[in-house]
Amino acid sequence: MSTLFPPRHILRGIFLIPFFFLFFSFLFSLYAQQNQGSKVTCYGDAIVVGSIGEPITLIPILAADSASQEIVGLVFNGLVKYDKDINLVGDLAEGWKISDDGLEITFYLRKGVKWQDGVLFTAKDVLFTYQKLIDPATKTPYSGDFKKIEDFKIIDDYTVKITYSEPFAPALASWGMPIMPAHLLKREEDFKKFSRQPIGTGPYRFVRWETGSQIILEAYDDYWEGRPYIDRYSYRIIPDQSTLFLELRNRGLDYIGLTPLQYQRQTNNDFFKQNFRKYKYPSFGYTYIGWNLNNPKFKDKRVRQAMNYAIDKEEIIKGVLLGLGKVCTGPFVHNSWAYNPEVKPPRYNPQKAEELLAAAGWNRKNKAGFLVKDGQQFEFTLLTNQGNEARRKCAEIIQQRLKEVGIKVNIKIVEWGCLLDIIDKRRFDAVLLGWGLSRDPDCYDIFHSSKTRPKEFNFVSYKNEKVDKLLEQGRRVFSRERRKKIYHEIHRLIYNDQPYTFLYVPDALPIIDARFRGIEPSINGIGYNFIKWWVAKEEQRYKLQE
Amino acid sequence: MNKLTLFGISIIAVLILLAIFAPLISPYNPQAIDVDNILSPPSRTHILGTDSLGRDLFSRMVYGARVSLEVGLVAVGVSLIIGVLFGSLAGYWGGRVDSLIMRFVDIMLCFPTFFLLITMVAFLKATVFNIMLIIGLTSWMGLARLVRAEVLSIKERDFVRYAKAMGAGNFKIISRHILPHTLPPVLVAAILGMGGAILTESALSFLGLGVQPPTPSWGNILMEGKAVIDIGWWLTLFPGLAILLAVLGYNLLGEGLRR
Amino acid sequence: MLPILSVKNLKVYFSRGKKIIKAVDGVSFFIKQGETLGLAGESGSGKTVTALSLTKLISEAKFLGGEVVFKQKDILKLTSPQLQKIRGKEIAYVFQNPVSSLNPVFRIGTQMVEIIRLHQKKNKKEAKSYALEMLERVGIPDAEKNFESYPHQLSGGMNQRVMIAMALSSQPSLLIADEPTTNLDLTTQAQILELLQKIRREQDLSLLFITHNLEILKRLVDRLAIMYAAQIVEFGESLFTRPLHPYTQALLSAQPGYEGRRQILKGEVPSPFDFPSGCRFHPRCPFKKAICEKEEPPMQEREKGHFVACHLK
Amino acid sequence: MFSYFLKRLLNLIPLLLGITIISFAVIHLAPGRPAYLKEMDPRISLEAQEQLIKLYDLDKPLFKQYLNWLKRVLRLDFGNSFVDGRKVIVRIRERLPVTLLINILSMVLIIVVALPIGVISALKPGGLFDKWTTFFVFLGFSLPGFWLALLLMLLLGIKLNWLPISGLKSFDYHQLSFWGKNLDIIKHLILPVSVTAFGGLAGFSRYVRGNMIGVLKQNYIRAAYAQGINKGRIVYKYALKNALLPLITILGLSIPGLIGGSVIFESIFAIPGMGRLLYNSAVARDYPMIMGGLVIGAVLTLLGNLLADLCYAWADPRIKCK
Repeated sequence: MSTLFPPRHILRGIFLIPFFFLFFSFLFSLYAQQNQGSKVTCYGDAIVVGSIGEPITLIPILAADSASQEIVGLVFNGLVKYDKDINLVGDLAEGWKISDDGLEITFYLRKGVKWQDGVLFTAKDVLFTYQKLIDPATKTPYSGDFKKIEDFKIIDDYTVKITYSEPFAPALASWGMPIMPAHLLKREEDFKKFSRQPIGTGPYRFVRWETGSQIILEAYDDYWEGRPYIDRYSYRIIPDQSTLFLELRNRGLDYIGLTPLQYQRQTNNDFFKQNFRKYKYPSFGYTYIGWNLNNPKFKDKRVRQAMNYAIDKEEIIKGVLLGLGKVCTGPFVHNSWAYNPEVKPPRYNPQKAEELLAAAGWNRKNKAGFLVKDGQQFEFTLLTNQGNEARRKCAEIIQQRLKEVGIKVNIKIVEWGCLLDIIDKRRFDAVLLGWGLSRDPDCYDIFHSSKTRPKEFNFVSYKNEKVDKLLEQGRRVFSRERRKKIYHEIHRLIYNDQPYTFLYVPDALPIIDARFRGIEPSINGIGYNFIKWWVAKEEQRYKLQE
Repeated sequence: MNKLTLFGISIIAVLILLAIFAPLISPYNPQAIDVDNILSPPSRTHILGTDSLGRDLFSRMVYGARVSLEVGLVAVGVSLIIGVLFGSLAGYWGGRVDSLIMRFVDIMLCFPTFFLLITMVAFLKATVFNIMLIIGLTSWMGLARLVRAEVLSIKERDFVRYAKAMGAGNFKIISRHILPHTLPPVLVAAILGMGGAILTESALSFLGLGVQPPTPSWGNILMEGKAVIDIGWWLTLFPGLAILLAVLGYNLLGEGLRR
Repeated sequence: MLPILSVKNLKVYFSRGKKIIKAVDGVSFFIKQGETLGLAGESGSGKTVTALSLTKLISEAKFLGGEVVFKQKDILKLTSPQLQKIRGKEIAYVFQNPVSSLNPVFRIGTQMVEIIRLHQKKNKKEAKSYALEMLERVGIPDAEKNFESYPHQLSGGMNQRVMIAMALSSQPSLLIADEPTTNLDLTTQAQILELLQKIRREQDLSLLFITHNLEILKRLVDRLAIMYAAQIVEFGESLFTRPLHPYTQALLSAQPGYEGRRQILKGEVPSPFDFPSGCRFHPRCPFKKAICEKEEPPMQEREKGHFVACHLK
Repeated sequence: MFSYFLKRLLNLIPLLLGITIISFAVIHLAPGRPAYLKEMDPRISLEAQEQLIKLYDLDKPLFKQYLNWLKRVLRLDFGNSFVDGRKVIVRIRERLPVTLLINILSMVLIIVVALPIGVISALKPGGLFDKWTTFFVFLGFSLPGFWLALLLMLLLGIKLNWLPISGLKSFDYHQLSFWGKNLDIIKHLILPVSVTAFGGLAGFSRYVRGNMIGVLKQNYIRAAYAQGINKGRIVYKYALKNALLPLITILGLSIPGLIGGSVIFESIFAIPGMGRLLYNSAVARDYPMIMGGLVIGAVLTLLGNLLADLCYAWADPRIKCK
């Protein structure tokens, strides 16, 4: 959202989930249309992408921030990836087989794929990546899914068989993890160099990293899917949202993500209409208020439901996102098959809220106009992290609305590290935060009652036995249809319990220079077919000879 | 030049009035969000326009004057306390105390101002008070040098010798006989310092490291304004002018007093 | 013999804010070829301003009036380039505080060569050897070495010798020495005075010697002019033996060797913002009459070549 | 000269020591231990905590902490950045040249512009030119530099599109000819350099003016006039050299302000220098990085001052011989 802080800061706020696969939005589809329109595709030109943050490391299994993931996504491939319809398809794996008991996955690897240094890709690389992932010395946030693996067997150079200790539905998706070259990372010291000079199997190969300024990639001629059309990819780092935008306006950038304000107000003139295309699709993440369920006030379901009525989500979306988002009703976003369309968000209804609060015993008001129960005023602290404009604005709007039903809200904006500390010690009333989501709906870590210990993610201490059971089931079952039913039910139950007040799902708002063709928006965004984007000869801006 | 001094005084006077009567003067609650009036240009209802949350810019700037005034006063107060203390100790005692303190001043002056500020901001919580404290803690060195030089010259004067001969204690000599005579130049330096403190605070807030929103400060209004500089010129123009005028006011006043 | 320089009714006014400072107010005198004229008076009486305005060195003056005729030319009417040809070449100066009168950041040699080449057609080499010659003439030992020195490396006396060498290098016809020995110690003072006398004897040089020290003048000058409150009150040859003006009498009686009754002057030198009416000395004059307060006394020649401005007879 | 140099060098030692003491004291500013901050971050939590405790020896007595820290700092070992785990000193080394370049260019610009302004207004104090420059100087003292940066960026970068608004090089820099590359960098530098210089301009021209007025009143200037030297030569040779000397020191003293200003301008213009590195580190609470930047920044200033002093000694004969 609109903020002047580098995204690391914000992103850590959104992406608390230990395993998520943002990079999938930047991976590319096998089945993307080759041609589009009447013109013939051509090679050439370059795309200059603007970013607030600078990648931290280009070692795929360590890359946790969006900037690192973006570059990693172009230089590497996983075994599988999501296509435009968010179905898992093969990437470095041509296909796979899941045993009937769901315990074994066999991957059949693509033959003839070459690393960018010319060496052939084989099962050894997959094994190597797996070993690094579970190595305790590797500080990777992604090890969780892989620790459930009981046995990893190389059948031959192009076949691996992976055995899990129990059926684990998100397992397949976890193999979207980019595969690293075993032959280049034999020694510990190799990683150091690799983190700033990676070599992968992906469509683009790394050329140069000018620290603090830009990263340059070039099309990999021998890419197994075919060489990308755009010759060169430059990732320019401009640490300030407004400079980023001004640079775009100066046409020094081809592709950035807009803030809602920029989308709605600053790009509606003829200049932008002529030179750029804007896109808008729901992002995979939501913003919520988490109530500390150990707090006697919020233990009462009626109070939480009252909050849901008293907070005007439409207003928040209007004020904070300028309408560019959807009301969130549960832990799944609208694009996901797990989303239960039957769960309808209630209208903003302060009377209903007051009734519910009265039912919970908050039926009298003091002189200041705040609700009182047992001599205590209804007052709580809403905590959020520093440097996130959208959350700050959001908190202010909520403060105003809750005041109207007689609840006093104190906003406390703290530094991210402090916030984590407070959450960890459970010393909060309510937190305003966001989750970034993977494409798999599994949310066991967030809502299962076994995950309430310190540093685990069910920090609101939510406990519902039915939900617990369903979450367990959802992980064991592989069939999309059966899982769909399970997660729809989870959605309904959680919504009814309101451990969170779900606020909104913001839209992703990319803007791209109009000369790029072949962009096909889908529910999986636009990045999935990036290698098929192209620029007509006469419109190409950058000539490349080095 | 006299006219300019008067101009300076009137700017400061207006600033003080705005700060004191902020609740009466501002037509809106400076933090009242109005999502239907986002980024409306100056008009009859919002004379300086609204910001990206629909809040009234004029009201926010009036409250911002409070922050600026406070920052000037408190930051300079802090640097006065430290500067006068160190300066008079060094000047009065001379010898080792003097060289120790002046070394300390030299060392502090080695740190690039903003590096020191940023470091302190990073290590302390960014409350308004801390920001003021930090600005004060990083700007007392000039005052210390000034006070020391003044004390050095005054302590040789006859009335100080006389007081000493009459058996007055050191503390009394410093506070009664020496410090009052350093007042004029110190006052000038302090007033110029207030302008400097306002500039520093606004720069910090502009970088997002200073006064944290929603508390309005001219610096963080500018920060928010920068994001919409192409469509919301009023959010960049007016707070910038306000800073310019306030600092100019202090500078003119200080310069006028120096004469 | 025609005077080489004659000054008539010279007026130099400065302004400070709205007030007018009359630093020199109607001064007239003349210097004959080859003679030494002494100009004496208390500090603040306008001696230095008079000396400086002789070549229009007072750029910040609000008003500059009267005439200064030097070799048939009225200097006050000359343009800057014309003045530059006279300054240093025809009329040279030696100032008080020799150390500060030399530029601290250039070597002595550099400064000398610059002046020599400015006024004479000499190449660098010639200028240097001439400068060395001049240094030796003014009695600077080890001229080669001192040529390379900076002013702060030499003593005050040495610096003054350098200044004199520079002043004499272009053979001026008039040397104006403004308190040239004031801040020097006694021995050096005597040496510098001797040097000046020697030079005057060797060259046919006219000298205007300004000082508040009458003792020095006694030995040095042919004629003497006494300034008081921006005006000359007495002027002539026989001043030392027969002072006519009460102020001159008082000054002389304050000299260490004076025999006779000492007159102690009461009061202070009047402020240049606001001179007393009539005779400017009247508030301090022990012999004042009624007329003294009202009328300014005219300059009269009482004896041959001895002028005085006083109502007393 | 040599002994002067040696003396100055010896003088540095207590200053350097003082810099480290103050920098070290800053680590303890954070209430409680700074280590608690990253606890819940799954990636670097324990690592960071351990690193902090190890880096600053937070579990040892204060004096020992300082000595150990000092030992490492003397070897330029500030530990590794929390953000990307690379050595602090390596990251600083990458960023430093740009910042130095901009600051040196700004100083040159300050001198080139402020010198004539100061001299001309000193020739006629109170004259029309002097009055106008005085006015602009006051404006310059009062103008927030970052605001000016914004306005210039808007005018020259966006509205007129004459200059690039961010970064140091164009995207296609590597394809440009030799002259093209230089031109490209110059174009990128114009805005940041002029805005950085602006802060110093007002003060510096004032100093030039003041010094010049003072020098023009000196005896040797009057003596030079009396010697028939023309005005131009007196002003630009005799007076200027004298007036310039103390300015070398002033220039040296302005270094901390200039380098400090890089925090603001590098952030606005997206220039990958020290200032922006430090800003990012402050936002991310990357303590080792901040500490490294602080110490290096101070040492740089110290060296700058030393350089200024040496220049002064070299240029002023009065010091040279002592």
